[in-house]
Formats: sequence, C-alpha cells, structure tokens
Amino acid sequence: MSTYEIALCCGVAVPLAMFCVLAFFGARIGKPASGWLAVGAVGICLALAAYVTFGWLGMSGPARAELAHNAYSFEWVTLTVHGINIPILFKVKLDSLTVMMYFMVTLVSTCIFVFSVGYMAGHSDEVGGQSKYHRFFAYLCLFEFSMLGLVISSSIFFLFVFWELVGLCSYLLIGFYFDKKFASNAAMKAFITNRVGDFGFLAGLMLVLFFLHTLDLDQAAAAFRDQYTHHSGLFGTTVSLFGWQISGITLATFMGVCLFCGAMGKSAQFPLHVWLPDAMAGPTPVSALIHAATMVAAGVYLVARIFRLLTPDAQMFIAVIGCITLTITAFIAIVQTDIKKVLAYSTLSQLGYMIFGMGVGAWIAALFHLITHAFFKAMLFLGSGQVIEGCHHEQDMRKMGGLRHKMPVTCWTFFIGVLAISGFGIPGAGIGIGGYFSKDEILAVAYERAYNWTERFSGQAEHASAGGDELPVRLASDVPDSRTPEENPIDHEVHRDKEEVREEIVESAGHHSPEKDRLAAHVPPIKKWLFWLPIIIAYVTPFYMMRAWWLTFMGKPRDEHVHHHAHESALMYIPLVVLAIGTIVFSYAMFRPNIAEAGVQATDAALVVAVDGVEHTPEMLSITHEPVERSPHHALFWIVGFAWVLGMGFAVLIYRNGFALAERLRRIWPLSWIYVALEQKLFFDHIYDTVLVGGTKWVLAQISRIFDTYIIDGIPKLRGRITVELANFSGRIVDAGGVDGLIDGFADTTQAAGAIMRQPQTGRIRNYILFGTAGAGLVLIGIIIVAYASMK
Amino acid sequence: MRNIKKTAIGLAVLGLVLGAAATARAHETDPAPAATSHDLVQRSEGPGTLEGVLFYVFAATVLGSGLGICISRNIVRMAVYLFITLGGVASMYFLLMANFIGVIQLIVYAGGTLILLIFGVMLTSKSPWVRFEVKRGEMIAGGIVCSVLAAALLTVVLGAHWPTTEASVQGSTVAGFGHALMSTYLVPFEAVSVLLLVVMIGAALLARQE
Amino acid sequence: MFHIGLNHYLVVSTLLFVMGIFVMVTKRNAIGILIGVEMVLNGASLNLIAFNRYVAGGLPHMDGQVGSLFIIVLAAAEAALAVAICMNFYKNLNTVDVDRGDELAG
Amino acid sequence: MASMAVMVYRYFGPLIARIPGLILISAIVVTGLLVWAIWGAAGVVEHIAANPEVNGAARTAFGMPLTVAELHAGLSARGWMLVGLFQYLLWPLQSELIRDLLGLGAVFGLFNMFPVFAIWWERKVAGRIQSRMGPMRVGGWHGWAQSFADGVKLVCKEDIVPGAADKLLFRVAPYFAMVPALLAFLCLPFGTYWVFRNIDVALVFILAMLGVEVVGVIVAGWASNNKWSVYGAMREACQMVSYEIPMTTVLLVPVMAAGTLNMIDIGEAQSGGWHTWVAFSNPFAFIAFFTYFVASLASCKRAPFDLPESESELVAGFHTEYSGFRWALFFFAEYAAMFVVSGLAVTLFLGAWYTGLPPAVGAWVVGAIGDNWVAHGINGLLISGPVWFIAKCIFFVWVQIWIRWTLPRIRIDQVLYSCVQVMFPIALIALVGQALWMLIPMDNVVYRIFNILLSAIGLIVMAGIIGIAVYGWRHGKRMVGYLAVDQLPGA
Repeated sequence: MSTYEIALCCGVAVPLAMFCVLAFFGARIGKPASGWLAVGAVGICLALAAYVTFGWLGMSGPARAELAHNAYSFEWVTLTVHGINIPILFKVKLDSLTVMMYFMVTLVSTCIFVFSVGYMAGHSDEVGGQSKYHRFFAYLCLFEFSMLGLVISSSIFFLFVFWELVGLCSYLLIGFYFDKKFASNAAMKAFITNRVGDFGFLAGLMLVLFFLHTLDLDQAAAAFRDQYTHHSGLFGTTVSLFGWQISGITLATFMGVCLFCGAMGKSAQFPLHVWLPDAMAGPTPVSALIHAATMVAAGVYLVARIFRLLTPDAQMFIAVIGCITLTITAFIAIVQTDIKKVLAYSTLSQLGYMIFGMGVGAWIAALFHLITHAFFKAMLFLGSGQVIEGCHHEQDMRKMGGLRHKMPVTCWTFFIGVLAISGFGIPGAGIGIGGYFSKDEILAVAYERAYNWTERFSGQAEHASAGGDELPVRLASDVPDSRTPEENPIDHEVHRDKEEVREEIVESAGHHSPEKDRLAAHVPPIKKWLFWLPIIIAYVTPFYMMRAWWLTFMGKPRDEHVHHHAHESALMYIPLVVLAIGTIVFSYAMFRPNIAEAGVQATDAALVVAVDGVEHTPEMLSITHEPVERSPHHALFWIVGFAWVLGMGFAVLIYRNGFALAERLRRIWPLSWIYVALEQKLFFDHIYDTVLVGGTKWVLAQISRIFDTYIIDGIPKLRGRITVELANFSGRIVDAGGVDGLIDGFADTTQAAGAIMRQPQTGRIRNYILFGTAGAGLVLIGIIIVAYASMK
Repeated sequence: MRNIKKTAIGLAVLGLVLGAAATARAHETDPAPAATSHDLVQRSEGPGTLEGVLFYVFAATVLGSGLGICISRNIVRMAVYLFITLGGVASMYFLLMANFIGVIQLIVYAGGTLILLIFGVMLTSKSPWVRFEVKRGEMIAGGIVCSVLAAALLTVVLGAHWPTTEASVQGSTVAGFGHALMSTYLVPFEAVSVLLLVVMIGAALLARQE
Repeated sequence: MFHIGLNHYLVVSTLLFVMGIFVMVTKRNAIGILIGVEMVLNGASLNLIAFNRYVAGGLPHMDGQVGSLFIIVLAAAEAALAVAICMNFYKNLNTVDVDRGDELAG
Repeated sequence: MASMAVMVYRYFGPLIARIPGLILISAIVVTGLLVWAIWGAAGVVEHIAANPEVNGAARTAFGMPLTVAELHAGLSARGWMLVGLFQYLLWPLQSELIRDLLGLGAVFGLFNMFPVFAIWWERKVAGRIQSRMGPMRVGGWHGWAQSFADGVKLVCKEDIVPGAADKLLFRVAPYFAMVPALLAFLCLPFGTYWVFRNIDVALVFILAMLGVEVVGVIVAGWASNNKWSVYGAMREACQMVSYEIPMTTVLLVPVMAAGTLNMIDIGEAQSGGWHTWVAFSNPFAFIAFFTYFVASLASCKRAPFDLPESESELVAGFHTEYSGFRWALFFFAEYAAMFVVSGLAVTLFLGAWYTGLPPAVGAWVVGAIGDNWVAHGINGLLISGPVWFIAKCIFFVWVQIWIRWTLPRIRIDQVLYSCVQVMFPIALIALVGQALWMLIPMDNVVYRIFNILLSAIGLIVMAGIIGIAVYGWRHGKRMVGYLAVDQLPGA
C-alpha cells in the first residue's frame, strides 16, 4: 500500500473513530469540547488530504498511473454467480478525480465543522433535558466517514454501501430536531424518496453483477467494452418479456438508467427532487455540508464513475432529466421567501446543470462545476446560517433587509457567492469566478452537441454505423491510438505522461479522425431545447440569487426587532472567508486541470462520448493570462456572456426597495397564476400526496375493508348461523347434560393433562440434565439403529 | 465400596508417579546441538509395551477416580477424586505427546480450578460434612440413562472406522503450538483472553459482599 | 494387547464423559454438579487430543491441542463464574443444595 | 548366635515392621548416592559426552541410550580403563529400566537427603541469628545427625488420626503434598547431562507441580476437621493461587530471553561466564529476579508469607493435627519445594550449573593439563557441574532461612495486597520491558552498558557475600560471644 492510499484510508478512519468516541462518551465530553474534537478529527482528515493532494500534484502522469496500477486490493468476499467467482475487492480508487473530491470534501467540511461549532453553540438542543450537541457532531463525523469512503471506493459495491451510509447520515441530520414534527417528516420524506432511487441503484448493481461479472469500476468498464466489441455477454443476450424481444443494447440502457436512478434520488433530480427543499429542516451547517456541497453532489460523482457503463440512450435520458430539473427548480426558486429554500432550489438547479452536463457528455465540465459549486454553495449556506443565527432563527426574507451594516463579512462573502453562482466574469478578458467557467463550459459543450456536432464529426456516419462494432474513440480529447479493448486502460496509461496527454488533447481537439466519425453514429446531436432551456436558466439564476442577497442585506430593515438583534461571530465568518478564497482563487488553478487529466482515463467509454468543452490544454483555465478565444465563451459570447449582468440588474430593479414592486407585479393576471403554481412548487407534493400516498392508502383501505367484511365478520356470522340451526334441530336433547358435560370434560382433561405435564417440571436442574441426556441417548440409539439397518 | 475407593487412591498415586516417568521415552528433546530430527525419530519409534502398560495404569486411575466421584457422597472427597482424575488425564496427554496441554492441564485445572472448587466448598458448607442424599429412584434412573448413553456411544466409537495415521514427527510441541496460536488461532486466542478478563470482572462482581 | 490405538483413548474419554453426566445428574450439591461438568469437559478434551494424535497425525497439526487448550481455559473461566454463582446461591438460600432453587417448578 | 538373632528380631522387629518405608528409602538413597558418587567422580559423564567416538550419544546421566559398548569406546579411546570396577558397575546400565530406576532412586535420594540436611542447617542458622549454637549434641560435630535422630523419632511416633477427621483424606493428604515435590525434582536439571527427564516443557511442569502441591495442604487442613486447620488451608489456597500469577509471569522473562521452556537449554544459554547470566542481562531481568524470589517465598509458604502454618495464630495451621511420619512428609515437601524454587531461580536467572568463570578458563585448563580425564574432571569442577548447582541452591535456601528468621510475619490482607497491587504490576512491567529489550541488538551500546553495569553489581554482591562469609567464618566464635555478652537481656 502506498503512503497515499494509507493516508486516504486513515482519513476515512479518523472520523469513524471520532464518531465512536462522540457516540459513546460525547455526553460526558460536554458541549463545546465534543465539537472541537470533531473539528480536530476533520482537521486531521484535511491534513492527510492536503498531503495526498499536493503530493499528487507534484507527480508526473506515469508516476500517478503507476501508483494507481499498484493500488493495494483486499478481497473482502467472493460471490459465486453461475459458478463464476466474483471477488468483491476493497481497493482505494486512486486517480485525480478521487484526490480532488477528497480534498474538496475535507476542506469544505473542515470549514463547516468550525462554523457549526459556533452555530450549535447558540442552539437550545435539549430534548427531555438531554443535550444533543455531541450527537450532532457524532453524526457529522459519521457523515464525513461515509462521504470520504464513497469517494475512495473503487468498487460499485462499496460505493453503494457508503451511498446508503450517507443517506442514513442525511436522514439522521435532517431529523436532528426530531422533537419538531416537520423535521422528522422531512427526514422520513428524504429517506423514503432516496429509497426509491436506491432501489433503482440496487437493480443496476444486480445487472452489473449479473452481466459484467465484476463490481470493480475499471474491470466493469473493461468488461462492458469487451462485451460490446464482441457482441457477447450483455450485448449478446436478448430477453423476451411478454413477447417483446428486448435487445442487449436496450438492457445496457436499462442498466445505465437503473444506476442513474440512484443519482436521481441522491442528488434530487426531477421526479425525486421533492425531498431536498424539505431537507432544509435540518440545521444550516448540515444543509451546507450535506445538502449543498457533498452528498447531493455524490449523485453526479456516481454518474461520473459509471460514465463508461452508459449507452447513448441512457445518456440522453440523463440529459433530459437534468434539463427538466434545472429548469423547474430555478423557476420555483424565484418565488421563495425563505432564504434557505431559495438556496435549496438553487442547489437543485445547479445539480440539474451538473447532471445535464453529464448527459450531454461534458464530463470534465460537470465535475468542475461540482467542485466550484461545492465551494460557493457551502459558502452561501453558511452565510445564510450566519444570518439565521444572527436573526434568532428568522428565515423569512420578508423580515430581513439592511443587514449589511450588522454583518458585513457575511454580506460580502455572500455576495461573492452570488457572483460565483451567477457566473460573473468579463467574457472578453476571461476574468471571472465560479460558474463563469464551470457552468458556461457545460453550456459550451451543450452548444457543441446541439449545433456543431455534425460539423465536428463530419462525414461517414453511415459508414460508421456499418462498422459500428469497432471500438469508437472514448474522448474527444484523447489520443486516437489503436488500443485493444482487452488491455486494461490503467496499464495503458502507464506509458503516457502528462505533457503528452496535453499535447494530444491540444492536437486532437476539434479535428477529424475516423474514430470520431464512427462515434457520430452512436451519439446523435441533442435537441435544440436541451440547449436553450439551460441558457434561459442561466439568466434566471442570477436573478433569484441577486434577489435573495438584496432582500437580505440591502435596502432598509423591514423588521426592527430582527434587525436590532442581528450580529455575527468570528467563529462563524472565518470559514466563510476561507471558502470565499476557495471560491475565487483556489479551485481553477488546481481542480480543472486535474479533473481533465482524470477525465482522460475515467471516460474511456465504449459507447458514449465525453467532450472537453475547452479546446486547449487543461491549465489554460487558470486565472492567469488566458487567451480569449480559448475560453468556452467564444461560441456563447453573446448568448450567456452577459447573463449575470441582465439577471442581477433585473433583480435589483424589481427588489430595490423590498417587496413593493414584486407585490404589484404579482397581481397582474398571467403572472398571478404562474406565481401560485410556482409557490406551490408546481404541485409536486400535492400530486405525490394525492396519487401515490392517497392511492396506496385507498388500495390498502379497500383490501382491509374487504378482509374485514367478508372474512373477519363472515366467519362468526356463519358460525353463529350454524350454531342456531343446530340448536333448533337438536332441541333440548343436547341440552345442559351434553354441553355441560363437554365443558366439564374439557376442564377435567385440561387439569389432568396439566397434572401429568407438570410432573417433569421439577424445577431441578439435575432432572433437566437427566431428561436431556436421555433424549440424547435415545436419538443416538435411533441413529445407530438406522445406520445398521441401512448397512444391512 | 471402601475397597473401590482404596484402589482408586492407590492407582491414582501410582499413576501420578509414573505419569512423570511417562513424560518419558518418546518426546525428550535434546540439549546438545548434536541433536537432529534423525535421532529424535529414531528414539521416538515408541516402546509399545511401556506405553501400553502406562496407558492401562492411567486408564485405571482416571476411571477408578471417576467412579469414586460418582460413588462418594462427601463433596471434598469428590474434589480430591477429581484431582486424581485430572492428573490421570494429564498423564494421558503426556502419552499422547501433548506435553504442553498436559502441563497446562496440571497447572490450570489441578492447580487453579480445582483449588477454586475446594475453596468454594469451604466457603459454602456449614457442617464439615455436607452431603445431600438423592433419592434412590433418581440414582437408578440416572444410572440407567447414563449406561444406555455409554452403551450407545461405545457402539458408535468402536463401530466407526477412524482414518488413523501415526504421528510422523514427534518432538517439542511447544513451538508448533505457539505458531498455531499466533497464526491460525489468533482471533480465538484474543477472544478468549478478552473473555477471561470479562470473567474475572464478572466473578468479582458476582461474589463481592454487599 | 499392549499396542494402544485411538479406540482405547476414545473408550476412556467416553466413560469419563458419561460418568460426568452421571455426577451431574445425581449430585445435589452445586459444586458437585460443577465437578461433573469438569469431568465432561475433560472427556471431551481427551477426545480432541486423541484425535489430534491419531487422526490428524500429531505434529505439525495442532488443531486438537489448541481446541483442548481453549476447553481448559474456558473451563477455568466457567469454574470461576460457577463458584461465584454458588456463593450467591448460598447467600440467598443459605445452602448449596440445587434442589432448593426450584422456583421454576411447574 | 540364635539368641542374638532372637534379640535382634525382638527389639528391631516392631521397628522394622513399622518402618519398611524408611528402610526402602534408605536403600534407594544409598544406591543412588553411590551411583552419583561414581558418576560424579571426575566428571566422567562430561568426559564421555565430549568424546568423539561416542559423539554425543550420551546425553544424560540417566535414562538415555548409553550402552556399555559406548562406555568402553569412550574409556578405552583415552587408553584409560579402570579394569573391572567400572565395567561391572556400568554393566547393568545398558537396560533402560534399570537406568531409570537408578535415576529415580538418585533423585529420590536427593529429595530425601536435602530436607534432612536443610532442617539441621535451618536450626543452626536460626541459632546463629538468635546468638545460640543450635543443635550441638547428636552425632558429634555440631549435631550433624540431629535430623536423622528426629526422623527416627518421627517414624517411631504413633500415627494419630483424630476421631472427627475424614480419615481417608487425612491419611492421603501428606502424599498429595509430597509427590508433586518429588515429581518436580524429576525435571530439575543439575547439569547439562544431569537431568532425569529432559522434557520440552520442564519449566511449566515444575511450576505445575509447585501449584499442585497446594492440594495436599488444603485437603489436609480440611480433613483434620479443625477450624484452625481450615483457616490455614484457606489461607494457603488463596495465597498460592494468587502468588502463582506474578511468579509465572516473571518466569516468562528468562523464557523469552532463552526462547525455550526447556530448562537445559535455558541453562546452556548462560554458559558464557557470569556476565551472560540472565539476571544481569538487563534491568528488567534484574527486577524480575528479585520479584521471582519474593514470590517463591510465598509459594513455598516461607516467612514472611508463612500464614498457613503460622504458629502463633493458628496452631501450626494446616498440620495442627498431624504427627509422626505424615507430619514429616509435609516438611519433606516444604523443604523440597524450597530447593526446587531455589533451583528455578538458579537455573533461570543465575547461570544454572555454571560457575561464574568464563569458559576460557576451562579451555586453558585443558590446554595446560592435556586432554585427558583429569583435565575434564577439573574442567567440570571448575566450570560446571551438579556440585555448583546444588551449592547455589543451598545458598538460596540459606537466604530463605535467613529471611524467615529475620522478618516478622505479615497479615493476610497485606499478603494479598502485596501480590495483586505490588508484585503483579512489577512482574508485568518486567515482562513488557524484557519484550522491548529484546528488540535491542546484542551489540548495541545501551545493551552493553547495562549488561556491564549489572554484571558489575552482581560481581560486587557475590564478592561481598563471600567476603562476609569468610569474615564470619574466621571471627565466628568471637562474634557469638560478643553478641551473647551485649545483646542478651540482663547483660
């Protein structure tokens, strides 16, 4: 085991240990101390993560590949399916993506832990006179453990295990104030909704296990590619279902969709997105850590990991889901008045962007957006938590306003967050933060897929479809070499060095090559609206974020009481500053290039394409001297380049003095209806309540009613009638004598039986031993007799 | 009755004395470096007769003292007979080339457990001779059941065909024992050690005076 | 006559085992029952050792011996607890006659 | 003649009828000691073992294959034949059974002779410490035959069994106390080639025997049906069971150092002069040695741990009711146990049967005199041999006696406290420390420094003791007189 793996595993183990400590002794450790213990634990994680990350940054491509290749693998258990032994390996997934995610998670969570020490300090967390303070940090530690485990696990199985664990932590933490009804309801809602998704995930897991005969991600991908090439295994089978012949490719699509269902539940995509807004019932640090930065992003991470198991249809499905999610949630976010709700819906929208990016093949861009979003969204949430804490748990923006004097640091870090999420940047100069790079890159890829696709892959599509079983290129930014599918992509990587990769990326981006032509056959251009809806939302996002910020901090205080009490504490705004720095500077220089470098190998897909949205070497997205024409905006210059200006400006126009103008707009006819619809969250909860819950209730009610009427009641009625008939028939013959005799007989029999039965029950242990021995002896004798009889 | 007891005692003492001598023959280890596995083997082709004689002596010891336990009514005497039984079994271990186990049996069982038992007797007996008579019926029933069980077991034991193989190498069992304990049986070993701790605490808790 | 095989030891251990059961059954003294248990355990572990010698083939197979080592250790533990329990029994009922502890009698 | 026979029969008949055991014992003793005398003479066993023709066939003095042919080869190879005597003496030794019986007899003889000596020795030491002379009459020189006289007396005494006692157990108990001590002797090595049974678990076996010995005491105390005896027995039980723990733990230190449970190997590991003795090898072993010694005091119930037989509180404790031969058996067991624990201390900590002299001296002797039996004899006497082992053991027995007559007895709660809360932690520390110490390579500076330091201390202590002894020997009478004059009451 290399020191990096050891460091990663230790980083996973430390929070678990701390969880045990807090779970068992937390109550004794006491209120502030346990919090600081947790901070210490996660600080250790951060140190380890920093060690790994910077060591990793210092390494050359071959060294990384070598390390990943020699990763220590521990066979946990071996399943046997159809006589094939399938070892479930525990192995640290060691590539740039893991390292980056790990670092991001630890960094963000360190900030949030520190923040929550301050946040929980002011909370009355007594339930029945027993403090839940240590429990909170214990849960946080548990979550830290499971999230890091999720990041480093290289087998889908362990991925699933940690997946469930983070779900559990989310449940526990949402329902942290379980003494409040809405909190426990929200927790249950989140859990059940996730169950739906995880069921799909489990089904996908089964399919992978059944068809690909492995659970390790790389091996699964290799097997997938192999079976695709040879039309064997998964692609060879055709399932007949009610007479339909389901071909192998459809099965593969189904598998991908099933796996994606997990992501759908965890990162709250369209049908299952309802739990996330309610999840805001939990403490704000939890919302920041789990429901904005890390756990919900795990869905995107999962899609990134299973990217190589997707088919074009599955990818399209993902894209559509993401697009729908980001659209509707962004619109809903406009009308929310609860500051945390606004953030929740913006989170949903951004997650939609990521999933959408995955769908259109913007692998690198989506993960990059994940990282940046983690930073600024965590910061935003912490800011809101600061506000809420400062305003004595007042979450309603209608009561806020003018807080900038009271909490300046919060105000401006929040503003940085707003800028980041709305993609602030000067397109010409290529200066910007956050979404300016990541989100716009996704959009750029979408643009490529929508418009330039056929141009990029000009020509022989039909010829490609003829030779479709040949191996397509895996990545628009990859070296087009002739590799055999059997060989492990990892040891292929060994020979490649970082510079080479960059050069190849540069020279092969956007040019023609036969592989790409064939690829065009598999991956059609996406629909136009799939491109335009995100563009519109790119205008909506700055609007509602600016709205939230303005209503909270700018303008005149609308509620003297709240405004009077508002304050901010250093313990809570220092993490904000750290995250702000992370948002502005930190992410691009480091994360983008490394993710790209990971993408080279992690998107080695047989069927789908991953497009590098930026046609140049990875490190050119760093803040420093960036050639204009290289930025993702050269195509979208006028399309989204100035979205942030319009959106934010419009928001300021409308909300510059409170809700007055908004109120008036709301009364205008079409807007009023839309407003109602949006305020009711597009009636999703109602629909689910009526259709699903109500339907289930109705069915159960019917069943139980039938059972009651015809069985529970029926039997006594029947018996009663029979009895009456018999009584009438036999008259007084079977009268007192018979009945009484029967009863007495019962009684006597029972008594006699009891008298007999209680003889052995001497209550003396010796006699019990005696009986036991006798029984054993008899059994033995029986066996002997049988044995001899059979011998004869 | 009395004769049986006397024989039991006599056999026991004799057995203990010869038990030491039975750490004999086969498995002595060599101090001198000249010792090779060769002359270990050469010496270990066992003196059948002596082993046979000793076996019968020890069997007599064990069974005689066991009979003594069954018969005697005095608890301390039972403990003493048990002591002899343990000694005889330990000697059988020596015959079976399980020196270490034999010695452990002596030091733990005879030296520890048994003393614990007698201790318990001394602490829990009011009159010097504690004897609770059992009903004849129970005696007879127990005798019948046990003899039936014995008959059945013996039928099985003597009827079965065990795949016996003679021990190939005989030498010091301690090293192999340590390896086995530290490699194959590490987890049970640790578990047992934890269990001992638990038992220590538990016993102290149970027996303490309020 | 003088060549000792597996069966000899098995017979001895069987008889020891059965005697132990007999003692357990016919002694009313708690310690007496404990003694019976010890006899049973000894019979079992003698069995193990004999099989280790004759079936597993002695060295380097240690399974039987390790097993009986665990038996001895656990027997020690069990005896310690049992004596403690006897003392409690004595404390409560002022006797060690197990037949007096028959609250379970049906 | 006939009348003399009749008289002999009449007077000695009852005696003989009562003490067949004594006669048997003395016969065995005489034979064994004779054999030992011959074999020990000039280290003939070492000579034969060191002899190329025999090439190591002779492992131990008793019980191992050593045919007359080999002996002839060994002796004649040196051109050295005590024609007749040796052959005829050695002839029966080709039968293993006879060899075993002789060995058993010899060990049994030592087992019997040692207490006889030690009791006399204790009485003399006690006398010295209390500034008296001790037994002076029987047998002339310093009453050396006192113990024999006591033995005869005890044997002749009536064997009383109290009416209320559990007769069987009362009779049997002394044997339970004595037999284990004897068995412990069987595995106790007196020299590289001088062990009756050299088994691989000798150490644990001896410990087990020391532990089993208790059963006899307890049964005795119980069977005499006497409150004091029962108290003594219970004290013995808890004391023994608790003191076995630190004792065994501490004995693991030399076992770890030597890496074996075989006493011979442990002894051989210390053959390189006094600075290779385990006790001086490192500080933890040094601590361990003293811990073991205290624990051994407790385990053979010597003062200050002699609660089971404390005369002043419980009249002689567990052997209150005993008298005569059975009582003597208890004492045989006790003194034998003293010897055994001292033997363990010597074998495991203080360079078993080796004198402190480094082996170079022996080599020099052989070089000087030439490679013949004389040289080997001298070599054996100088470097190693049963003589030295027994001498060391007697020294430690003397220390035990010294302690007994110096220190007051402690209370039972103090006994248990000192076991559980003082000695057991120390033992554990010593064990762990030894385990850690073994990580240091032998040629490490730290190792060397501690080794030199401790062996220097050991040397000084030994020299001091010897010096004091010599001084006392030369000024003995005057000291006694001086003490008698000044210290006695009324002076």
